[in-house]
Amino acid sequence: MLGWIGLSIGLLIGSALGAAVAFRADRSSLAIGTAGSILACVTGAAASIAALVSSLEESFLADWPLPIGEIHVGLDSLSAFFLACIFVISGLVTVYGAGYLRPYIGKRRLAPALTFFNLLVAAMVALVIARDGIFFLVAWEVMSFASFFLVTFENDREDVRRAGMTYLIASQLGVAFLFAMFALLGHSAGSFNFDSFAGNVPAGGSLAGICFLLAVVGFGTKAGFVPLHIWLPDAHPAAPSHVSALMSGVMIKMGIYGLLRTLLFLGSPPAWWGALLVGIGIVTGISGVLHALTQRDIKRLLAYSSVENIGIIALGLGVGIIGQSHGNGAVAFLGYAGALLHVFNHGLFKSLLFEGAGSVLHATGTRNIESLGGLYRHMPVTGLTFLAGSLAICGLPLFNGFASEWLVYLGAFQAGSGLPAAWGVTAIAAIPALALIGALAVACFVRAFGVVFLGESRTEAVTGAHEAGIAMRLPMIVTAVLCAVVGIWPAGALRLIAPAVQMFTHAAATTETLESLTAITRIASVLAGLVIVLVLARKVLLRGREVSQAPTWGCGYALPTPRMQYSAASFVEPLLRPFMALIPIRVRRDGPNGFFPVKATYEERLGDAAGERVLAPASRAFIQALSRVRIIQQGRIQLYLVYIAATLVILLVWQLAGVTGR
Amino acid sequence: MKDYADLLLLLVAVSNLYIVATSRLNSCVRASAIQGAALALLPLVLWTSGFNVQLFHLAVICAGTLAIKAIVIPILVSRAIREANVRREVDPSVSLHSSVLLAGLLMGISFWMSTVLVLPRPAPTMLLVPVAFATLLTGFLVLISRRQAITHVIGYLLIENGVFIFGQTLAREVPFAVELGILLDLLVGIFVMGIAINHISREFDHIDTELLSTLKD
Amino acid sequence: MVFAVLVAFPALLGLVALYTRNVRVALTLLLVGAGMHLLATGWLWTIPGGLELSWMFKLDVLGLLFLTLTSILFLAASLYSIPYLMHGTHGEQAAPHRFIPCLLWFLSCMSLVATTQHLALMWAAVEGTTLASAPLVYFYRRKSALEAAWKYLLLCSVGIALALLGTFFLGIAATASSQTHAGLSLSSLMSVAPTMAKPWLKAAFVLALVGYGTKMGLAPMHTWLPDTHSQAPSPVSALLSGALLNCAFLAILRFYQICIASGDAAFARTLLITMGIISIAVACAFMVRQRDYKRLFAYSSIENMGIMAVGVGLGGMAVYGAMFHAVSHSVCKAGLFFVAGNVLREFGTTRVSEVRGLTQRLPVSGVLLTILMLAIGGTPPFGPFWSEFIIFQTAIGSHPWLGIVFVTLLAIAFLGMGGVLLPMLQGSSSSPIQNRKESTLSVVTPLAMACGVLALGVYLPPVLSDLLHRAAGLLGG
Amino acid sequence: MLEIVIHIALLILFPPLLLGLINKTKSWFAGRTGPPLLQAYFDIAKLLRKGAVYSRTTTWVFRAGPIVSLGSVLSAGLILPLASNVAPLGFTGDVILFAYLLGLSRFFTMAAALDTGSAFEGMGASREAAFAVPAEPALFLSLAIVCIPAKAASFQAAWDALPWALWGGAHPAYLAAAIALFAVMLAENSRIPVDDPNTHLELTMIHEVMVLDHSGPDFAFILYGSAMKLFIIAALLVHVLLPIPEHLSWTGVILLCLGEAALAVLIGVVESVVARLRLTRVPQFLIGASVLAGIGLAIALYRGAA
Repeated sequence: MLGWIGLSIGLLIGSALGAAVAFRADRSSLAIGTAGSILACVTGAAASIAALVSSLEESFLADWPLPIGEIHVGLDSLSAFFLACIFVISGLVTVYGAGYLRPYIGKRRLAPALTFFNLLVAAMVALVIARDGIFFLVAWEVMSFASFFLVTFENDREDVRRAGMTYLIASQLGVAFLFAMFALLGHSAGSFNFDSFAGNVPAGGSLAGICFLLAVVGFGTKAGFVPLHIWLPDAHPAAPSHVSALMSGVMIKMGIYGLLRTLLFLGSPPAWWGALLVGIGIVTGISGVLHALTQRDIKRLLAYSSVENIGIIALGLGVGIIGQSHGNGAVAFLGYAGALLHVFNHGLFKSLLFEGAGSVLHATGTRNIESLGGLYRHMPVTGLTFLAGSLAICGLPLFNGFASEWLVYLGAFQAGSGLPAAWGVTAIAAIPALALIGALAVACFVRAFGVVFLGESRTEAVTGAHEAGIAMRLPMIVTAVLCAVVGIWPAGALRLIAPAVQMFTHAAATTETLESLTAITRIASVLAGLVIVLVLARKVLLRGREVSQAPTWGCGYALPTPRMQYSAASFVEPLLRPFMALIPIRVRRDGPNGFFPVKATYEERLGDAAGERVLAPASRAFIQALSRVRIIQQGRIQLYLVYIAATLVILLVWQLAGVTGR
Repeated sequence: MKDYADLLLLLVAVSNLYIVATSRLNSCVRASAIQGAALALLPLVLWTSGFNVQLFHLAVICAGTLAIKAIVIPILVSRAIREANVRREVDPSVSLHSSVLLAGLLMGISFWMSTVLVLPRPAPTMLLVPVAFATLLTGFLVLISRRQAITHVIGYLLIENGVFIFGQTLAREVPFAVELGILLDLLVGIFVMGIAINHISREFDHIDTELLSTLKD
Repeated sequence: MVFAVLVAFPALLGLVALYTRNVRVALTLLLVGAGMHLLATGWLWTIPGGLELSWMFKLDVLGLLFLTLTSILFLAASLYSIPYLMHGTHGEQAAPHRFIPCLLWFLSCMSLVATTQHLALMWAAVEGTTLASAPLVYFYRRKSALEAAWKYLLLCSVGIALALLGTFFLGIAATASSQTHAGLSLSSLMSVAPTMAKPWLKAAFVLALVGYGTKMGLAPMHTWLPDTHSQAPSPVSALLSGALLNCAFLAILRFYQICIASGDAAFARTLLITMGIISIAVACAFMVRQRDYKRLFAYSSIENMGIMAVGVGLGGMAVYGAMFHAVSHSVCKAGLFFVAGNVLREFGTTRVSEVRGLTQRLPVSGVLLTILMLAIGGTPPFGPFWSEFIIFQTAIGSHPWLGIVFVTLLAIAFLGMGGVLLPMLQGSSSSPIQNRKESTLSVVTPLAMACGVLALGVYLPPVLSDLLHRAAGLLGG
Repeated sequence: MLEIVIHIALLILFPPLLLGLINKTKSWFAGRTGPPLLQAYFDIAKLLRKGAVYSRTTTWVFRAGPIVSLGSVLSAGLILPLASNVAPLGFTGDVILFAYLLGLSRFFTMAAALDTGSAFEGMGASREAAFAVPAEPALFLSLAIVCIPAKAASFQAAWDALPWALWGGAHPAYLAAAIALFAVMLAENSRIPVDDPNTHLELTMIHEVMVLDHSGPDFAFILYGSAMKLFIIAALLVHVLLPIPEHLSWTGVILLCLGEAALAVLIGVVESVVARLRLTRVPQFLIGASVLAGIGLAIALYRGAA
């Protein structure tokens, strides 16, 4: 199977180069890039799913003179699972991207978009099969920079440039921690080979602990743990929508993969790692969805909800680790399974939602949901798929989001009853957190879907809206169907990922979970049946009676206008009131003043807590400190001579003080 | 004959003080010329005091030093002064009195240093090391506390002289071709600096290096 | 013979060139000199164990390494400087007739530094490089260039004077041992090193570190470096950064060899690490929000010199890393200065704020600048990544805190550089795009450098890595 | 088989009666005769026989609202044990599905409200969301309280493991759970003090204002659905409070019915004697309930551990 994976990497890189070479002819580079990526994704998806089903292990060591490290790749269930995610979602997104980029032809060079897109996919694949620290880092960095150049694709826009810079800073500071981790491991193990790590790091020791913390920070930056998430909400709106879909759907999961891989070679984890992850998950999930509620830029909203879902994944991991550390196979299985399944699910519905946002952006030219509304009638397919995505991301039954959250819940419940109280409490903390997150998510996506697609159109931006092209519609439909399938038949999905989960815990707890999941299928079908019955019932009841159309009942008000609809901001206002302490708010108001006020304006901006209360002040202080250092270079040659003399004296005194004592 | 050597070294020290003390550029140059001459004689005196070197080597070094340090360089510098019509006064950023005091202090420091850093093999004369240090430090003092480019050249010259005196302690370790090379470097260095000073005086109508501080961050 | 080609021949060519008024003839002389030099160097590679000729010339792997770097960079620089001398210098008053001779003398002095092991002679050669390159800095006849040249001349001469003192101290330290006169040649000094007088040895190394360190650009003696690099014409900046700083570093390494031979190099290593870290830190402070892109590259050179110093100071595997870094940095930085030259010619300014939309105006140079920026920033899979990672790994193993500081500073430096360069590359330039074709010569040299730095990253030829290992072996690596 | 039939019969037939009971109680307090006990049945029947008016603004989402919400409440009722400890579709982890089915119904009700494009309905949806957020943790925490001792997240196991809850005095935790569930019940079914079902000013409505535009069968479904929602949450509470036998028996049915009726009366009493809270105070009320449930959970955990 590795051969096939290698082939698809080759295809990706080859098509990337091809697209780059053909940079003068946009159409051909678009064709080359898309074709190569689709081919590679089909090949890779087939290979990785086959590997996952047969849960085979492979490894290959290339003989190639690198200064350090070696090109060592391998394939196991975990890799196969993530490969499947990468290939499936990337393939769908590629098709969408082909449709999304078409209007740019002639307006802007397309080659970079395609080249870096394929490079990004290739880098992620290489990352997942890497079995050597250095090779891993190389792939990681290529991934970061490819995505950076994709984010700054429309770099003539100021906000895009700023977002790119934020992303660059975040990813580079993050990778510094990974450098530190691998350097430490490589130093203690004498080699950068993952297998040698596994052997040489005493499990649960201080070294393992330090490495775990480094990994949490380093990988967490990419995954978007709060407060390291700060780059996400800037980068996603800046990037072209299909890139946002890929980044949010797949790339940030590479952080999760890294964390899982680290857990594998750091040996059996102590319980506090799990507690830490549960804590991170709670903070990340809640603050992510809270900030999502405050956004009016639909892609920012989606980005924040990615942060939220990463939080859910972290909760799952935390519960799993706590279970694993207490040798409670069932809890461990449920936690890890929930996390992994949610990785896949979130990949599906988040890419779907970003694609939907992309087609809305295409149709109306705006990302501000306050100026949208009533889009459903113009773009039914987008609307329907977006609704499916919203239901899925809220974790509501019939769709895949529910299955994974259900697993995490179940794990937490079991942990509460099966573990010593101290750790039980930590695991159980996940339950109310998930409940709160779920309720907030429902509010958030009712708002998003309702304000964008339902009701009357708030501005004329919508009037000219048109449904997206087939190349964009098709992937959305397929993804939505996949969401529904996994949601209605979760047992199959679980059976597929079980081998990956069992790398962490050898739990036979699968069977009971599986039959519960089949029960879910049963109930889902009952629900679907009930709905159909009711629909028919209504048809029957209404037969022969007059069904009339009328304007919406305005409670007696004669002339309702679209601008009188509830706006997105007013929708969340009462909901956010209890949480306002957590969200920095900037108010700008002028007037009404004077006896005959002319006009008055009032504006509220809800910012990002971590960004505005922690990171921004820190960076400002840092720049200040640097500018204080700069006074040493002030141009006067006498001063420079003083530096030389002073250095000489200081060093001489320092070195000779000891020696000449005798 | 040792006391002759000490005499020469004393002369060097005095010339240091004089360079620091005087307010006139030309006298600075003259003092440096005298110092150069003294340095040129130094190896000879040391040789007569039984510090044995090959005669040829000795002669070449003495002649070369005399020629370059006592004659050519002073001429170069004074020509630079003439052509670049600079003010004839040094304008120190530290007042002359205090710079004299500083020079005295530096002298003291260098005596102390010579007691700290003892030569593994006894030097031909006790004064050699302290005077060498003093000359070096005085060079730095001139470089740092004077504003004109010319005085910078002189400061550099003083530093070189200090190093030269040290060189005397191991005259025989260095093949004289190298020693000549060193002298040559010094010469060319001063020469290039002179040219630079010319350019400077043409570009900025005088050579106060305070003006040479536009490049900064 | 070969040493004559390396040292004397360029000097002679320089003399000839001084008296030819015709630029083309001078150029041919320059290219001939560079080519011959490269050929001679290549021939030296074929000789297994080094080469010795009298007390004057002695070549070991260390010398060979730096000689090769010098030779390659010089050829690249002279190719790149052809357009400078042929099609005028975009309006600015310049002195081309001094340019080529000084360049050639510069080459001969640097070759002498690499090929001699007599410390005093090496000192003379290093001083020679200063004197030969000062006129090059003053190529453009502007006040700022003159100021830069003056600072360069004075600061480096003073520093070098200290280095000479250090050399003498070494001789004095050697006299402690026995009645035999050790002389100042490396081998003999190393033989008597164990019996040297420690205080003098230490003082000698400190003096050499400060003296040659001034020339190498270690903070806080680096002050001349940004001025000079920003004022000199780009090919000269490339040579200064890529070749000259290495030569100064080589001089320090010679002293370090003696310290190793003397048995306790611990103090020298501490000194190297200290100065290195200080240099990196200072450079970082100036790279963030830098307003002048040539100064930016200059500061990045300071940073990389610091990295090498730290690497050598750490010892062990890191020395190999430092040697590797010397190579990759030279190649990368030269390429960066070449590209900077193109940018300067296109936009006519070194101010970052006035350069926008570079990838639109100069597609090739823009892409090259991007690649080289990533490379010098230590991103895989380019050369500097490996060297920096090796050094970092050794650091985190032996002094964890040092490693943390090191990697943090590197990250800051890279981000500072990106923060300055990306706005130049991105966006759309304010002035209308005149799609001027980029001249081949001005693009092919940086392209070659970029390919080189990439090649170093993805495939390290065994012969080179073997040389690096041997060189590191000389430095206790 | 019989169990299932009885379960479904109870689920289908009982709910509207609760509304009647509540209204009777309230009118008794008010000293009126009030509407007949079966009024709710009559209303639903009448509505089912009417035609429908749909707003031009709306899409199919508007029409899906009542149906999906009723369907999901029904299926929630199918996984919740009523007269015994077993439910037709119960399984391990059904408690989670139960809560999320209620969430699904809420999602569609709100979406339908937003679909009308009317300010009032938007307002109603916004308030619904605002109150659901603090209510959700309370619900889950109380579910956790009853599930932890059972060592399984399923109703059946929970009810099996349930001691003679409050009466046995075994677990003060259950008291907390019961109170929290009662608060949740009031909030979820828009009862005083959270919402006033028979207010006549749209600006003060919450649930009612969301469904303003529905008419005919759709509105019937909505009425029926909300009654059923009340019924199932009450059933949950009854199971916590009363010792319902494990297997189907008349005592179980009777206990359930009595319990439901008692709760309905209790609600009526509350609605008659308690004033409605200011909208801004409602979240505090529910957060209080969550905190209470959290304390209860802690107690349950440490009792379980000890």
